Amino acid sequence: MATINRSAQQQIVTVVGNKRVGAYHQILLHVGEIVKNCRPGNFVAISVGGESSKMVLRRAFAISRVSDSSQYGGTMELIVAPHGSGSKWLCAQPEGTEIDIVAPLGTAFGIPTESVNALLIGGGYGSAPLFGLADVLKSRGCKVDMLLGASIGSKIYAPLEGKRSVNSLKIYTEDGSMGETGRVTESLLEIIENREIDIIYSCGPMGMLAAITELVSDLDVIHQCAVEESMACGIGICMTCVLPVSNEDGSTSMLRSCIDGPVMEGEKVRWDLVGKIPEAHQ
Amino acid sequence: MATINRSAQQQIVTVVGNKRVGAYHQILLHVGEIVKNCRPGNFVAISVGGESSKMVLRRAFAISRVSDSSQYGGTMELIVAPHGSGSKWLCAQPEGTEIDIVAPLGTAFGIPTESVNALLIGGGYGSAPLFGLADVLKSRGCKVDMLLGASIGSKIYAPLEGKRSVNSLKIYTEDGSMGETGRVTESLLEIIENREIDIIYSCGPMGMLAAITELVSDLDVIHQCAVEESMACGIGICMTCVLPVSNEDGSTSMLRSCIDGPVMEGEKVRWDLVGKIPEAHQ
Amino acid sequence: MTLPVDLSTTLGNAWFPTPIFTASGCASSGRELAQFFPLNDIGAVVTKSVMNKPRHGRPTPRMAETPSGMLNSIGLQGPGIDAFLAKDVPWLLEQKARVIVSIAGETVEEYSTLARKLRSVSGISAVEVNISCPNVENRGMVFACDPDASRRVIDGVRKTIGGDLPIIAKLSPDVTDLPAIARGVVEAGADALALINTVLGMVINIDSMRPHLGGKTGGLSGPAIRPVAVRAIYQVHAALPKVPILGMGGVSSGRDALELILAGASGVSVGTASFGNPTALIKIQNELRDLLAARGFTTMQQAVGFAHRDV
Amino acid sequence: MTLPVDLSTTLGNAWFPTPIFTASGCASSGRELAQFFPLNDIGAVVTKSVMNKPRHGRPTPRMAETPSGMLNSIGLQGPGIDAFLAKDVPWLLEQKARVIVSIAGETVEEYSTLARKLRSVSGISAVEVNISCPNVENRGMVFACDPDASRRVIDGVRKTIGGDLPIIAKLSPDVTDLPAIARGVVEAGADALALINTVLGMVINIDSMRPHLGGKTGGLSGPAIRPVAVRAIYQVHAALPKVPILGMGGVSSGRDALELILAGASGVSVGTASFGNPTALIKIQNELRDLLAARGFTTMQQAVGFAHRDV
Ligand SMILES: Cc1cc2nc3c(=O)[nH]c(=O)nc-3n(C[C@H](O)[C@H](O)[C@H](O)COP(=O)(O)OP(=O)(O)OC[C@H]3O[C@@H](n4cnc5c(N)ncnc54)[C@H](O)[C@@H]3O)c2cc1C
Ligand SMILES: Cc1cc2nc3c(=O)[nH]c(=O)nc-3n(C[C@H](O)[C@H](O)[C@H](O)COP(=O)(O)OP(=O)(O)OC[C@H]3O[C@@H](n4cnc5c(N)ncnc54)[C@H](O)[C@@H]3O)c2cc1C
Ligand SMILES: Cc1cc2nc3c(=O)[nH]c(=O)nc-3n(C[C@H](O)[C@H](O)[C@H](O)COP(=O)(O)O)c2cc1C
Ligand SMILES: Cc1cc2nc3c(=O)[nH]c(=O)nc-3n(C[C@H](O)[C@H](O)[C@H](O)COP(=O)(O)O)c2cc1C
Ligand code: FES
Ligand code: FES
Repeated sequence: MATINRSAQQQIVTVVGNKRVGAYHQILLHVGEIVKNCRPGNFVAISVGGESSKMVLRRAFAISRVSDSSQYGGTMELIVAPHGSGSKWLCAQPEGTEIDIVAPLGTAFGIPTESVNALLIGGGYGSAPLFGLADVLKSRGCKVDMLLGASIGSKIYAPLEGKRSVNSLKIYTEDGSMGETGRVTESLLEIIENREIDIIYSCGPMGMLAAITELVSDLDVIHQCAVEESMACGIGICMTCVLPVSNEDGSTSMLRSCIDGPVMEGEKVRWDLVGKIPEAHQ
Repeated sequence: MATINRSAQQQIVTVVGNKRVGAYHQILLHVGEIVKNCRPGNFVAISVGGESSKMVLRRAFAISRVSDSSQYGGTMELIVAPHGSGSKWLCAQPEGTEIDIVAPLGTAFGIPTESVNALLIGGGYGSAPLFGLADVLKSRGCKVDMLLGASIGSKIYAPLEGKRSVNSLKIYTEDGSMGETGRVTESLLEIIENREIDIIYSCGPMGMLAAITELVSDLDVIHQCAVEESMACGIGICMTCVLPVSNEDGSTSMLRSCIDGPVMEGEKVRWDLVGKIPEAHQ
Repeated sequence: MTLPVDLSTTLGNAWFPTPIFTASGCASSGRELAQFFPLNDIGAVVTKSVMNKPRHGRPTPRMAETPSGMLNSIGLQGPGIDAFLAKDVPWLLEQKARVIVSIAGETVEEYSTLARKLRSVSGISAVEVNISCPNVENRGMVFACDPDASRRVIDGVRKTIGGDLPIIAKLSPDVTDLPAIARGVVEAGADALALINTVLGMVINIDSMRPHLGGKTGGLSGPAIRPVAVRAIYQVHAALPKVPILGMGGVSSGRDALELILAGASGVSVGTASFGNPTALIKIQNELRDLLAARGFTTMQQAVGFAHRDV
Repeated sequence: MTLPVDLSTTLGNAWFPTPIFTASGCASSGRELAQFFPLNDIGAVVTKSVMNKPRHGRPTPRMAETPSGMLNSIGLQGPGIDAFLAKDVPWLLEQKARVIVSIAGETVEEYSTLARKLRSVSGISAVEVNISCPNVENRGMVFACDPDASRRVIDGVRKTIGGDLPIIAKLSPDVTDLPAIARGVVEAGADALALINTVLGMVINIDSMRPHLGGKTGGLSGPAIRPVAVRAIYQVHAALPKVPILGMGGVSSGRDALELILAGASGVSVGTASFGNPTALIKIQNELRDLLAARGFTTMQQAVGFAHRDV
């Protein structure tokens, strides 16, 4: 834990872009030096509602991409779904607004030291951090394939520039309005076999992460997933965001997904116990 | 009471101007038809803080002036002092913001049917409704003199255009930074005598209103004042804004300053009992 | 307008076309709100708690805004029951409003006196007995905080008023064991319960460095206390599933009203929200209708206590 | 930096350089906040309530945001006292933080066991006894809601721990007569009181139409409950003016801390505000210093209970 959040900083930053992309808002923040410490998988916690807000908690968003070369200096991109009052507020902020962020937070995706075959699976806005991850993997010589899924086409986030680092991209929607009809798990096993996948990185709804874990449980493939639990603090002090995770000795611990996650080993998460208390089920 | 608030309306209106004037903000609202029913002395109650606001109550502001001829159609002007969180929020709203108002509310200054000599006394932003009142009085053939007071010069609100309807304007500040050093009550009795004042209209801090009432108590001059009590609803349903007011029979009633006011007869207000319970003092 | 959902509800033998009522003390006697909507459009007007004699109430300042809420210390200012029955009730009935009269007293005897004066008035739907008042016969301890005193108040009112007019006992959340108090007043004859009155609070003015309110302490209301109201309603509905509850506390949208209904409320009073928005009741009523319809309810009653259902 | 105001305070025989502390359960064991400021800069770290055995706590969801507040139902997840004393306390002392250990139990006996284990640990400033826990020996009734059970817990801790370490009894506001509970625990040996723990609340999810929290009910915290905290502190300080109070409940600015101090708090714990702002404690401490100076106080102690002064 000593290394987690070591470089987290609280800072007032400026919104320098806010663009609708399908069902989401692509929000660009001028964050300066912070970008140096952001790794794919890390997230940012944002104060919402302004000074007279009745919302007392920060909102967590995956860092979709950071850049240090643009006209603005260090910038951070977020892909935000207008869900409840806080995310809607964020999506309504025009360029120039100052917002209070804490970043980077949480664990990052592990990057293999050798060049391997990686499969990146994103659900909804869960694809956001995967394009940055793809860049890193490609620069390490990995082959990167990507599967994206969502209920409807407007919830697929797949920016043109993002596709550069990806060898192949396959899209699934449940209503068939974009790509193939169905879910990302549809032909997952074949894809893993055909493309000789060594490692899977996934990010999306908990149900998707659980389904992937289940499917690959018998295979010799690593699965790192970025989980999403309701968070009050994002920095490890409230214990609201816990998930049941297996220990070496077979026992289960309730780990904080904000500092022991969001990136976790899929097979270690006790998906069957999410929302339950381990004792009663051991 | 049947006639009070008869024409009050709740409406979403647009901020079409927001300009700093000394210590205040002059805020212009496009309100449309409402202007027809606004009389000098009436006030407006405004929702503050936006959708995710922790402020649950409206804020009351005197209607400084309404106009039906400008480029915007019906507009309403307010003079707002950035005091606490709600008024600061209002002062920070740029042109184009939509705000939720209820207006016109409360009693208005009584307008004499004959032409008389009127003295208008304003303290701080209390001068705001007096210029509109001066216009009306002048159009009825009254002679209008005005005294304005404040702690410092930047808290004197006296717009150039406003002075048109005023025969004379005398300014007092406590620190002497503008006009004469002192308070509006300084030479009040002489002024009343010299100018043969028939009626006084006052608006400002409660202490000023009480002091004027006290000074003129033995004179044969009418004194109408616009009081300012802390208000939760502004429309007569909460009973928080009460003031002790004498009845014909000598007893005292706690009247709601939002619907039995803000304009009241100065000599009827039991200034000595403000903040106390009548029973204990009768 | 067609009603896709039957919003009607009952409290004891009183029927109301919709479950959205004013909250006592937050609508004065009704006249002031009638400026903004017809009082007949909502379920009922619950009038400001009236005492036997006219009363000046507490000194000002009487209110302080707090985060997502407010404190009030009005101290039951009012004209007294006689003037109230002579002037306000007839006017409300003329508007075809359903009227619930709220009464308050300083002694068990005063409540009975008020009940006696109400007995003969026709056209009233129910009486709400506000027992969150200091009992002058017991060191000013609030009736609603004392299981025995609350019982005796309701017992007195029941005996005086006879069997017809529904009695709604309004309870305070500032107690260790709310279901026990609720059980006591129901045994004493209450037909329904009103939950919750304000939560005791205080604000200190950091400039004068003294309590801000003239009455020092005040009652906290508004969205800040909604979780407390939901808990209270849920707890009492679980303990006394057959006793109808008039829920209140921080309701300012249809979503909030639905939350209280799911917890067990058969009716919902709206208080502080009207201060911020004079047409809040109408907005809440319309939003509630849509939310119920979207969830497939055909009557409001189906949703009452729905959060308690078995898996 | 020069201190224009002496911020130091005491609770029993424990001294603290400033009155701003973390709140139990809102700073984990301290490590996570140390990333944002040196723990030595604040008055004390109050650790998360620890029980005798390791514990998983309640199922998720464990929180719901509410207007100007939040509900939590963590259920005292923790490593157990042995692991806590072996790993967390030494680390905190290494940081030169003042440490107040919060303990919680399900039986009177468990509290005494915890006290025995604490007795031998050196370097701790005080023990906070969180009695807002269900008593398994009495149908799960919360200790702090039962005058007799609260007394017995504190009595057991006092007898076991001996006379040196100050005992701070942390009370729940969910009671009819808070000063009575306070008096009881002080008589039983508490040197100071912590006021207030969270207020019992509930949120119903209007989509699932069931209680939102895994544990159904939860504790309400944040600015929404500040008026309740101020009232509780004021009431108890009036009843027991000599007993120091560690105040808490919705403090998120120096203004709020000052409000609690004027009401009677000698120290102020900051909980929920740290979730929204990891450096809240430092901000509050700086603002408090400026506000005290602006009011002419030369020591923080002069302001404690100042709102109670005679006219
Ligand atoms: C590590 C992480 C990364 C995320 N990345 C993204 C992203 O890239 N894009 C995106 O659109 N959303 C993302 N989310 C989800 C996002 O945090 C929620 O949609 C948001 O917090 C909802 O806030 P609200 O005010 O709109 O909704 P409300 O329902 O009003 O929120 C109420 C409270 O619950 C919490 N909450 C509600 N839903 C969630 C949730 N799913 N996760 C965590 N807290 C929640 C909020 O923080 C808030 O405290 C991420 C969540 C986590 C934990
Ligand atoms: C009839 C009337 C006319 C007014 N006209 C003007 C005007 O023209 N220009 C101007 O700048 N101000 C005017 N005021 C005062 C203005 O209402 C307050 O300054 C404002 O409400 C303070 O709100 P806040 O959020 O800034 O302060 P806060 O102190 O945060 O307000 C807290 C609460 O107290 C109430 N409150 C606090 N001070 C007052 C007050 N003085 N009067 C009424 N309620 C108060 C607020 O409504 C709010 O509910 C008028 C007040 C009244 C009653
Ligand atoms: C200004 C004010 C006055 C009130 N007066 C009364 C009253 O006279 N009788 C009563 O039973 N409740 C009274 N209440 C309590 C409300 O009826 C209601 O129970 C409480 O405010 C919670 O609802 P809300 O959050 O919607 O306001 C009053 C509340 C306020 C804010
Ligand atoms: C997430 C969370 C966990 C808490 N855990 C504890 C705890 O373990 N022991 C305890 O005595 N109080 C606990 N509390 C209560 C706080 O210490 C504090 O009394 C309360 O939250 C009010 O302060 P606040 O409004 O500043 O948060 C917890 C509060 C929260 C929000
Ligand atoms: S969100 Fe607070 S510990 Fe994870
Ligand atoms: S402000 Fe509510 S009655 Fe006057």
